[in-house]
Amino acid sequence: MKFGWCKAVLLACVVALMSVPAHAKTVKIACASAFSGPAAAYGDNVKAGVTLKVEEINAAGGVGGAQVEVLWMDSLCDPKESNTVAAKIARDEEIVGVVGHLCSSAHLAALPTYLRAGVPAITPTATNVAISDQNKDRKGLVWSFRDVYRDDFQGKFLARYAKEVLGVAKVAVFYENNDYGIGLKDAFVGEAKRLGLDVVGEEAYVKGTPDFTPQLTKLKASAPDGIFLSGYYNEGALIASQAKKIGLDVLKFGADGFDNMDYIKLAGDASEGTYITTPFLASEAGPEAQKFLADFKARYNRDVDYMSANAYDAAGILLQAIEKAGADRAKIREYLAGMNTPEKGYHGVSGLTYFDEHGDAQKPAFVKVVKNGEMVPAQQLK
Amino acid sequence: MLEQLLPQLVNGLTLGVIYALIAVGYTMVYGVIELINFAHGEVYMFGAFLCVTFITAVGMPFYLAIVAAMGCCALIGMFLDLVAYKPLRKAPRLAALITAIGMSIFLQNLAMVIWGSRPLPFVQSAVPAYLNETALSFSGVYLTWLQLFIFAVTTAMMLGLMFIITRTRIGTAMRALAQNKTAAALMGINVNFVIAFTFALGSAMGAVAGILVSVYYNSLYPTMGYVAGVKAFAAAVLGGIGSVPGAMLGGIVLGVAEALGAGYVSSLYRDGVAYAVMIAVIIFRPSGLLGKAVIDKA
Amino acid sequence: MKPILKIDGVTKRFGGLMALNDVEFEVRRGEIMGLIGPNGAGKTTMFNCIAGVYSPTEGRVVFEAEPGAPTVTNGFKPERVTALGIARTFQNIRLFSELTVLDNVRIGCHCRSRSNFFGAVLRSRAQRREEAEIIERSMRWLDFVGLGAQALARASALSYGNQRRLEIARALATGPRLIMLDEPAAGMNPQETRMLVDLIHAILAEGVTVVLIEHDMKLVMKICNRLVVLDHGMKIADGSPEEVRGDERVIEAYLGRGAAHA
Amino acid sequence: MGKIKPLLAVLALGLLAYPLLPFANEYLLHVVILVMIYMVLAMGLNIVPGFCGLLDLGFVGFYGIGAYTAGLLTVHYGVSFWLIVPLAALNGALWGVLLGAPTLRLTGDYFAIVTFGFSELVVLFLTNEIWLTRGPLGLPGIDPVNVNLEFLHPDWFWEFVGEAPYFYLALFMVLAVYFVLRRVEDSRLGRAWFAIREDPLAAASCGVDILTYKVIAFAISAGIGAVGGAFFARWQLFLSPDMFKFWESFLVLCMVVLGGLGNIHGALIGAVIMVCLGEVLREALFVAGLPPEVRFLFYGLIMVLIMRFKPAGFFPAIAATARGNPLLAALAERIEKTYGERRETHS
Repeated sequence: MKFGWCKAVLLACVVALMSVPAHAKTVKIACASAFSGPAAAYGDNVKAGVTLKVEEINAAGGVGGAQVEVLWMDSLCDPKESNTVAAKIARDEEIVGVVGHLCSSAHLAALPTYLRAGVPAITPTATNVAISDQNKDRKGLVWSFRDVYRDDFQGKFLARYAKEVLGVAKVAVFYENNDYGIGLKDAFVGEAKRLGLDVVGEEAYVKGTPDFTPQLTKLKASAPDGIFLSGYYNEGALIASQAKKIGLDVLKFGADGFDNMDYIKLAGDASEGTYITTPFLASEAGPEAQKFLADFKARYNRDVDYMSANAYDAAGILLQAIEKAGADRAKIREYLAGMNTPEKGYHGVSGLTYFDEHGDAQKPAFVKVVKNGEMVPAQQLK
Repeated sequence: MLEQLLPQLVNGLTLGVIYALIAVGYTMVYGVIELINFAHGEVYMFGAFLCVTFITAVGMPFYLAIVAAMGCCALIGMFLDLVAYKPLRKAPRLAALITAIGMSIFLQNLAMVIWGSRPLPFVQSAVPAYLNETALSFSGVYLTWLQLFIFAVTTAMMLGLMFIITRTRIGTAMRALAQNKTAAALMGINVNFVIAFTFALGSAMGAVAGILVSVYYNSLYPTMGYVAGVKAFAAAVLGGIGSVPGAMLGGIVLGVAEALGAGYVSSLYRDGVAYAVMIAVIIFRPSGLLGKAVIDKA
Repeated sequence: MKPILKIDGVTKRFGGLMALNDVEFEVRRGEIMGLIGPNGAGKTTMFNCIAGVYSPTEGRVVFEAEPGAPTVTNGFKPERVTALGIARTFQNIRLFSELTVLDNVRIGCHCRSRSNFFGAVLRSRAQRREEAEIIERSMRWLDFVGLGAQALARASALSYGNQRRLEIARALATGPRLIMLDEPAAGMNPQETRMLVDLIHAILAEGVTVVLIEHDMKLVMKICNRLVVLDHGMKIADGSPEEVRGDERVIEAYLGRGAAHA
Repeated sequence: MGKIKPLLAVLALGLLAYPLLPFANEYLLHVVILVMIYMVLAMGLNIVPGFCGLLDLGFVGFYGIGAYTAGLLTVHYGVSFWLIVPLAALNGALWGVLLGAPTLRLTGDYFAIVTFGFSELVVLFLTNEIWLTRGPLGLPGIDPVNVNLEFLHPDWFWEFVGEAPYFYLALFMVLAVYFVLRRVEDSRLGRAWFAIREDPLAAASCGVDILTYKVIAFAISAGIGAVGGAFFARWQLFLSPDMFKFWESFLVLCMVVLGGLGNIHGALIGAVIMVCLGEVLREALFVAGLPPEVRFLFYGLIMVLIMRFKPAGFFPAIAATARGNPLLAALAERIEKTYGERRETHS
């Protein structure tokens, strides 16, 4: 009996792993993101954007006559899992490109596999600076692109905005202790010091703990007149409301990680007056974006956030590359690398996207502010 | 630096009381069947979600929804015991631990499938408005009615629990079971019933903790049970696992250590300070703060 | 005859409880000594103080493995006491029940062997020789107690009496000069008890001094050269079985407090 | 036992040849390598709860220490993999001793929670000491393993590309650890551990120095964990503190218990089950048309079911018999010869 069990389990594993599912003629792309675990909420945003784009394309006849199929790969925002997923994607020759990964560390972990196997990837959300150095194979070809700006750009932008538009003098920084939060914070603090802003406090938090009052109490003691929240909206909302509770009622500003209506829903009144940078501003987007906004709201019953918008565009860019260059990994890469001037760029809902020699997008940043429970455009930085 | 001390102590106390509430569920189950019920954090999470669901979908008033969620979680607790742990009573201890972990994964993902993965705000309209008003404010400390409510509920529940354990028949049976399961069975105690009752009681308390936390932070999400559960487990062990007052004390010590760690050491090492305090306490008091010393008799 | 073990004014307190109160006696080399007394008299506590499980609150335990080389063993850990040459069995049998009978005895050989991690990994010649030796020695003791045939059975599969004998074999494998048996006849039937008497005599013939705690008075009177009687943590008598049998305090200790024991 | 052997032989042969076959699947190899890493980890962890009976929830800490030792030495000093492995093992063992010596006298769950606290502290250190580890930004750009024999011949330099060479390296690692542990299991050292697991007091009165042997167990376990980590670092080529969260300790513990606590083969099968389960579910859900979000729902459920029907794991630890040891085989024969007839008359 014992023997039977082991054999059955081993065989089941081996057979299942070796089996190659056969499908009809379709174009396959993968979307690697977090669909379970603590980051699943963000992964859900990405999934919504990609789904909408792919359904639109398929409804319009697909890419070069072939229907597009998305393989959802759960990589949990976990580097190890990402690498496994990357190997799975790399191995399936029918998958011609990847939208993902969600988190920078996950993306970095997947890169060596993509580079070796030659899989083009576009990440809509991974903003870490290190990706720019790690995305070239031995021949110097870039395989990983992103239609989102880097942490350092955004951090610097925010420092300038805080100084020039918001006019704060003493800022405190409260950052999430992960790749995103630290990358953003470092850029912000560096630029702030250069501009002569007084950084009076830096505190960190980790995801998961719902209580931020000890750090906020400490920050309050340093009496800042503005606080930069370098992290995501889930925790940001808790921080905003707890700050209000302990009487730390100062100007708050955050980066694209805050660009989600859930921030207002969770933080309520405490979110009022929060300034948020975003790569995507509905009012600045073209008319075709308005259709996307309406479709999204109708489908998911929530407003578009930058992750969904970027994911929508990332899928769009990848599918355009497939249409123009054919369903071939190397040709797609070449096409993407060729999108290196504004003229050759992609006009999506999040604005114009084109890539520099590191695969990074040059996109403008916009600023929104929370007013009466809505996110409205704020004064932009000239 | 010193002007921070009082506010930080209050922060730590609030956090600690919440840990204590969850830790009690751990410690009760552990005291009776020596099982670390890792799924307890998930029951806590279910408590919060069920409460919100009762308010929004059924339209129950706040306090009634709390009671209903407590009842449902008690049932979940008993169900857990029935399907997952009862068949393993005679198996090695670690088998039950692995089942507990499996159950925890299952319940967390079940919640994700039912309620989605994005965090929900608590239904503020259902929460009595006075709870969010400041009750006391002195020297940099702001206490809301909700915080006082949490303190009061926790204290009341602890006292109630102590009463049940020390003064009632079922409590006596629980203590007897903790001492010696076989002997208790021989004395005519219905072992399975008492264990189920323990799970129900612990789970109901976990549900209350979940609801209070989600009201306090105005946020509930499927993975909230994991971190809270781990911290509460640490608190239970710190206090001396199996001891109800120990869980309370352990939770508060852990919470205060965290707050002071973040305030005075480094916010980067906030959890680190909590764990370091825990390790130090256990090394110097090898059976926790209020645990009974284990004497290995020859 | 020179003493092998001297108990010198040993007192053991647990909090307020005085488990042993200034107990003094000695064990002579090559005798069978019985430590008797009513339940709760402190006999097992005495054993534990000698074996290093407890450290005496006051007083000394002096062990003389070889004549002329006394060692004060106060504060020694059990493993060190065992290495010195005192072995013991337990009142409620403590075998390694999931392991084989042979392994139980092989573990007994632990302190008389020396191979380590590297020896085990490299399986050096010395290690292999030692392993073979350990098996030989273990089998010798198993045959000695009459369990050779069950060497590869699981310890928990043995009968109660055999488990007691296995414990003795394991204790003997540590290479003791003194063995302490804690109620070796408890739970044995008359036939097994008779075999136990032979076994104890055989142990003595191996040059190992025996101290035993026993409630079976017939057995005690039959095999012990000398008895020490404890009551309420105090020594109340010390002498040959005949002397002790006639001692008033002993009779009072046993009979005065109810006939439950008799 | 006799039945398992041919199965293992066939399996080993199949595994050995597979990467060289033209249809070798890199993803499958990747998963198999992952399985083998977890085999090493599970065998390493098994020493503490399986052999010594102590619940260790902090194993991932040593795994992380090994991985970062390897990663940092590679990135900053370009140290060869072959030198890194012993260094990582030593570093892991050192931390094992440092943690074990003061805490191993704790009983049961108190020890478990201390080890848990330790592993969390390791993760916090890796996360926060950005100057050393780059913290949450991760440590990218670790070189793959290479074989450098340039001092013999200028052309003799090979770098590991793709999964196949790693496969053989991992296989070698698994076999080496398996071999070492099988030998230790059946030795004076292994018996001392088992004695401690079964009854610490009786072990002490057999002359086993409990604390020392526990510390040795902990150090060896930690060293093996660190070796696994070192391989992991040079294989993944990227490290992040997220990889060494508490969940990993649980995962490895689950492998050990699911397989059969205290049994080396159990640790192996446990690693196969736990790693493959996640991957098989990925595929199975896709085929069944279920969304990826429910993957861990089934994962948890299957774990519960396995424990429900195999509470002692797939290979329950059994009393050592004559397997593999010539001395014991000879003894079995001798017992048969000496007592064979008598036993028959008995029954």
